[in-house]
Amino acid sequence: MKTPYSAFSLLRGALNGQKHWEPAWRDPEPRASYDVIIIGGGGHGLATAYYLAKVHGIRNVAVLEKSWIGGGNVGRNTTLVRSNYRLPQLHNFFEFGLKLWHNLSDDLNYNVMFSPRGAMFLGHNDGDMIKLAERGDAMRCDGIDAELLSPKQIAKIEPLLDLSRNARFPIDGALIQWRAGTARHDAVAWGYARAADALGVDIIQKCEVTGFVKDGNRITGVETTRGRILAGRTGICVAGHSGHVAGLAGLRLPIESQTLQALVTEGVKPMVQSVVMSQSLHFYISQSDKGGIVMGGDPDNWPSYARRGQPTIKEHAIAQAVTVMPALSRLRMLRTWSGVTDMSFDGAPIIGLSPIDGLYLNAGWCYGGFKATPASGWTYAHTLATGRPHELNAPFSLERFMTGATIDEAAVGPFPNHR
Amino acid sequence: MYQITCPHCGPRAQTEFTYERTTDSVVDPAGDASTAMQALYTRANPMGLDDEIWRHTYGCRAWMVLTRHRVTHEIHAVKAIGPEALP
Amino acid sequence: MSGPSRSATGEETIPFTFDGTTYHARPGDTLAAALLANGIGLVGRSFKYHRPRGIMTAGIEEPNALVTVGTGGRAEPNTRATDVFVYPGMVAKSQNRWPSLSFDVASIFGLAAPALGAGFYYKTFFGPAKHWMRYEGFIRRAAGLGNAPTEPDPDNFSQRAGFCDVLVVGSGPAGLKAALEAAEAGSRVMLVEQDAEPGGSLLRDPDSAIDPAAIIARIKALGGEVLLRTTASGYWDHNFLTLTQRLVEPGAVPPHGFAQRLWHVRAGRVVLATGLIERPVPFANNDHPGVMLSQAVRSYVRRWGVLPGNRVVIATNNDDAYVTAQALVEAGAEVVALLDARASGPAAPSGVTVYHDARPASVTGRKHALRKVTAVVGGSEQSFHADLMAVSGGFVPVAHLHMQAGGKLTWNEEAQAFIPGETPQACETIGAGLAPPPAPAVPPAGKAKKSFVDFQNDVSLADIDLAWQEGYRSVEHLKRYTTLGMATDQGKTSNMVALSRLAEKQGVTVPEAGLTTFRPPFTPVTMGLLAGAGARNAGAHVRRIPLHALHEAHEPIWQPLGYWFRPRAYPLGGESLQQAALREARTVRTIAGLSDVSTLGKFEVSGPDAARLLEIVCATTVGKLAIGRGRYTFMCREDGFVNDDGTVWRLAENRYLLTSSTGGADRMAHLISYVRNSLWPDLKCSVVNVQEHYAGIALAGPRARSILAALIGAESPRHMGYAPGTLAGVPVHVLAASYSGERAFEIHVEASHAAEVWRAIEVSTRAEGGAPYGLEAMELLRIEKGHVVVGGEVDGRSTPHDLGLGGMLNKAGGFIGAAGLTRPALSDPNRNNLVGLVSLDGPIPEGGMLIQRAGQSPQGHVTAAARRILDGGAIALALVQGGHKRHGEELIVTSPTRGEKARVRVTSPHFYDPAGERYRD
Amino acid sequence: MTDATSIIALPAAPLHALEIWSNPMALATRVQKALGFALPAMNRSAGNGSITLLRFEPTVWLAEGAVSVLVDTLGDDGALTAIGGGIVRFRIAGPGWRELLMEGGVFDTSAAAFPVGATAATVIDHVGVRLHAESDDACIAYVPSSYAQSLHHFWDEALPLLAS
Repeated sequence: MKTPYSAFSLLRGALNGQKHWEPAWRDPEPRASYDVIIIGGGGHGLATAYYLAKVHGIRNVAVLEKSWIGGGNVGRNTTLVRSNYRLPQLHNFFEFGLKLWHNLSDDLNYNVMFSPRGAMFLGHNDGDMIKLAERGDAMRCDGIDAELLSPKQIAKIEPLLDLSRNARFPIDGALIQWRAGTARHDAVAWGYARAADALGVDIIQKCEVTGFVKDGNRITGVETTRGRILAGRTGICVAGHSGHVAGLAGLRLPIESQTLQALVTEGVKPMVQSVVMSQSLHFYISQSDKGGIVMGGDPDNWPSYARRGQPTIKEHAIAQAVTVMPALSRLRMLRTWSGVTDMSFDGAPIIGLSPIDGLYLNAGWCYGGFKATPASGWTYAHTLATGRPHELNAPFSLERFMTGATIDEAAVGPFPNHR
Repeated sequence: MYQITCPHCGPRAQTEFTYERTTDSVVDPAGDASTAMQALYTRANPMGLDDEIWRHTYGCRAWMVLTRHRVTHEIHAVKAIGPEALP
Repeated sequence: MSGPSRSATGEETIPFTFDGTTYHARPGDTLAAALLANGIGLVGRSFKYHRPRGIMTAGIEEPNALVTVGTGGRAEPNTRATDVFVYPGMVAKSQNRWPSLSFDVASIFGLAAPALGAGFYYKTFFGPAKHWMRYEGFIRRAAGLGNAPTEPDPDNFSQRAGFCDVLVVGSGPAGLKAALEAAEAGSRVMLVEQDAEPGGSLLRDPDSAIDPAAIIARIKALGGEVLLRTTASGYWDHNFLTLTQRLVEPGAVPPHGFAQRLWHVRAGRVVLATGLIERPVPFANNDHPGVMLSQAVRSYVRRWGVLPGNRVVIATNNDDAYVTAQALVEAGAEVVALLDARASGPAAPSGVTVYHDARPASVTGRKHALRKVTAVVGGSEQSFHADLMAVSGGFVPVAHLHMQAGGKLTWNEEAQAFIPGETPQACETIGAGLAPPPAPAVPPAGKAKKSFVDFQNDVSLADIDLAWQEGYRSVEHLKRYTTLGMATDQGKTSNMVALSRLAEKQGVTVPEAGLTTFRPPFTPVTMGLLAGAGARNAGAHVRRIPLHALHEAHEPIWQPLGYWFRPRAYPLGGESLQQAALREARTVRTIAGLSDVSTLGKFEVSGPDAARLLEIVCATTVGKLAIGRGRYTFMCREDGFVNDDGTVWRLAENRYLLTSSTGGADRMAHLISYVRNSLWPDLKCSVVNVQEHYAGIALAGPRARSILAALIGAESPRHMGYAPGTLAGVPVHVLAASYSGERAFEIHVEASHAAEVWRAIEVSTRAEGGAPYGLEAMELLRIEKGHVVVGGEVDGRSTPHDLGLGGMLNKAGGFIGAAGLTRPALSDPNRNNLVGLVSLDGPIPEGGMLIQRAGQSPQGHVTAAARRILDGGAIALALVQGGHKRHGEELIVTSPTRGEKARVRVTSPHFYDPAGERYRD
Repeated sequence: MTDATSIIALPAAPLHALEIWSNPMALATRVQKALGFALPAMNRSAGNGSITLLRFEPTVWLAEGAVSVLVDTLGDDGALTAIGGGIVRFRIAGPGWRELLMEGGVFDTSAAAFPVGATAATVIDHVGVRLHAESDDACIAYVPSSYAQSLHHFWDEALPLLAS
């Protein structure tokens, strides 16, 4: 058993130069076969492995990661955690996740620094305020916290917002979810990895899947850069690279990968308390524990896997943030990076069976995957363990696009670049 | 920020252009429904070359097909589409 | 032991303040040079342990000397003292210390250092999230360095395009030569230099054969652009680079109102002459003020005439530091010892004792001034009294832009450095960056816990060892677990030192370990600069309607609609918005009113195939229209859901006018162009966007017909009829369309002549007792009539059948969305259908949820709430599951967020004149 | 600097979109006969005293001035549509017009890339504009009316930055 993390064990370490800590996860050689293979060592893949072992007792599991765990979107998002979606299938799914977030550090014995400091959508006109009230009412009717704020209440939480009436986008009010907030993204990947490894899951890095082993219409394993590995069930869980990996199995998904840019400023003393977003503008701002303002906006709306953004797209997001929070003007952007987002054709994820036996899908997270990590892991584990979707991910089937039961939160239809 | 060589205007900055869709996702309004839905809702989304419809929206407003690499962002070919135009 | 001082004589003429005390600097001094010249060694506090920090470098790689420069809305926190040139009245303040720089309470963290190794916070602070929030509040107050200003920024920031054949980055010897050659060859050249002076290394090691100022003048004479105080901060696709130019120094007042300029440059080819950054040396307390990089010490001595110390110990693993020893001696300082880790080296400069196989082990000091250096010389310890250390652990080629461009690196074993290799873009690296001097790896002496690698984030050699021990072994894991290289210097002086520790301790060769990803910007960039002109309007200009000034005279309440602003109501004598809207609506129901509808989407479609095109874009028939007739129509997306609606009119044999919603206008313009040019390029037709060519004036009400007839001197067209005419001497199109439910006409007129037409209509309407009406009244009218609106009932998730428009669908199909509509879920009886709601008690909250019983999940929501205009009583439109079959049913509308509720009965959405007698002929 | 760079809004003038959808060669010769000059090539302009044609699109010319002469030469191959109401023309004159038009832009308005007589459509400060290099010291900008005031302000504010 690994040495549990605790303040006491840290003090003990102060005396022995922290020599007693074991590696957080092993570095095993891949075995010939497993009950379940999960392709993708990001947040969702590692969470799925953890819940397979913990909830379903299935421990003969391998997580195959092509480079280093936590290197994909879980390592490069803007750390927002919330469940304030308008449509019930989405807000019920993310709310289930939010409840898991509230206890995740203790569950994993790894402090993921989940900080429920509130996430608010600003409204800039009557139309926005009606939409925010509608979203809030839909949430409250399904037992999820949501509260409308007046400009005065907003000023107490975020005094640096431009609340003047002659602002280009005046702030008429906001909808806040107090139980939402942020978390330390790397810690989520590492926490799930350490806990899954402790339950016997093999986490295999530097192991890229290059093809599938097929027997008729059944997937029986994968070809990798470290040899062939067989499996009873194989779960794709590679977010931005879903199109590519599913393509190796001959599947064409309703997904196009786009670049999502984010940035962080140099660290400053506390100036932003909660997470600030907007109903009609496209930016989101929060402040990390090291004092950097973390922000992002719309994705670059054309397909790319390059993890390299177009600068004026980022500049447009910054213009919106500086307009709404002028105090940002003289801070400096320290670093900007990009992730590859798997944009689904209605904006909702795809978690469930694929048309090929033994192969399962978890993809289509657009730019909202981080907040879904626990819920995605839990429901995907259920699907992989039982062969049937959990009630929470049943609506997010691949078939919905052909039946027409799409779940379109942004209500703009199939093309991610029209969003 | 790509430089896209518009068939009519020559090399221009990407902010003048808009991406529409891939050529294999064009839906023929008069075609049969299942072919249309396959075109609308399935993508190859390759980590390589693909043919994409773009428009020089803020330039000559014309449409074109780019053969573009989704990792290197190299644009291998540009083909004008649209009504017959005087040179 | 007097500490730093000015060595060369000269005039200190520029007054500035640091932490409230006034000092003087010389022209050309950086803040760092001026502080050193005035004997100031302590400048800040580190991030985690709040250890005292001095000035370590002379350039942009500075990790320690971070100050806030400027006041009010211009104050720039975290400014490197080495990257700001002093100007009269400059105000600089130290950061991250309380109560003062010399006595900082938070420095007690240092005492707990043994328990606070890398990643300690992942191992503790458990318990409910609320507990973590309490610890987090404390951590956040201790973290962060400077403070953001709280006043708005008074300055503007410029962004402009730049184009050149050759972009040269760096004006050192190699850059100057490359730029001159290109200019003389007739190329269009841009030369970019981040310093205030050209010359780069020449400013430290002058070469009589190269006169930077003369070369710069020659380049400019040949038409070249030379930008000083400008950093090439980002390298993007297709040789596109972003350059950040300081027009004035941080905090200074710009004469033309612009503090900085962002260049968006497309370069034919790029030449990177970005030189080298010197590596620090790890030993115990190597972060102590008074420990500086060797070339930095040389710069202060030779460029600014400043002696950072008088008794100097030099520690090196390469020959370059010998030149620093020479410079120090020439400036009158005493080089107490030159510690060379190598077995042998060049001849010792006169008066300097060189020790070989000698490595620094630790330093100590008193009151933040360096006092003693302890070294390991050939295995035995030796100490030296000194007030300055000049260290050199080798050199790192500046390969950031090369890597951002997608370049590769090759490993130079002799220099223990990565050298820029090939690159996929038209870009090459030249000069010192390709040939760093040899500098062997040297195992550090001294306690690992106190030997710092990342000076700003307090990451020590021990932290790197711990990360490896705990399994965080890829360089990306190492960086994120220890926060190495995540400070404002982004690892410029720490990344290579950390890699050599991995090689030394874990047997991982440096090229095998590799580097973390190089990301823009090269050095941090002001957010206001990236926002540019958009900092004041979020990059979204207000769009003015043609009659804006005329409406302004009526002092309306304005309402944003997308980026347009339209009159919402024209209150009279202190009326509230609702009172004004009700009066205006009643006036339209009883007499007549006029309203501005200019922002509607409008397209003039002409040619033999015009109708064919329209029957692809619209989901209803169009071709059946006779000349002079029009009809209501709507448009679907390819997935079958309704996304817009409008009217279409046949103006002539082959000319139609299509109107669509304001909100969907840009989207419709794009879709129609896609259908005409990309889908059906052979169609014989022209589509011209005339949204802004025509202003639109709606005249509605029982007397509208007679008012219009008098104005145009002809019979007004019948309902859904079109007629050209002349009004107030101006040619107009008259469309007999009703949105309000009254007989109504839309008069479309060329925008530049709209004012006289509006005035004529207004005079006639007022004469009958009518008045202008705004959007709010229009809402009351159209809701009572049951007309859907894009963005309300047309919510992007409803089918034509849901909205009661199924009957109008073109049976022949072939329209956009026809295929999508065949999917089964789109004809599921339990879909959300459009219904009317009549309140059984108070007002109905717009956006409220429809439930049967309390505590139930919603079965629909209210899309628009209003009241009966003449009779009173709250009504609403709503989308309800299976709504078409639930007329008569009683439901509850609840809005928990607003604490409002209402009992309602489901009805048809058409409350007023369902059969349309008011406008039938 | 003798005369500073200035931005002046010109009064409204008749502007039409001339579009050809079939038989482009035949229609081009008919138009040439009617006007006395050939339809200009892509991103070029041509004109006589009473009418100027500016080509920004492959199948559409912006016609400035009296277009009546063209009405009956189009037949069934093209159409004229009035669009003047939606456009405000600015004359940007003075030595700095090329530099000013690069502010907030992405198009190269240097003399080499945008010679006299050339036309180009691009985006400046998020607004789609069309440019016509009238002479070495003046350029006409065709700006959508709804953005005219905002863009005029944007250019005014940037004037002090021009290299003096």
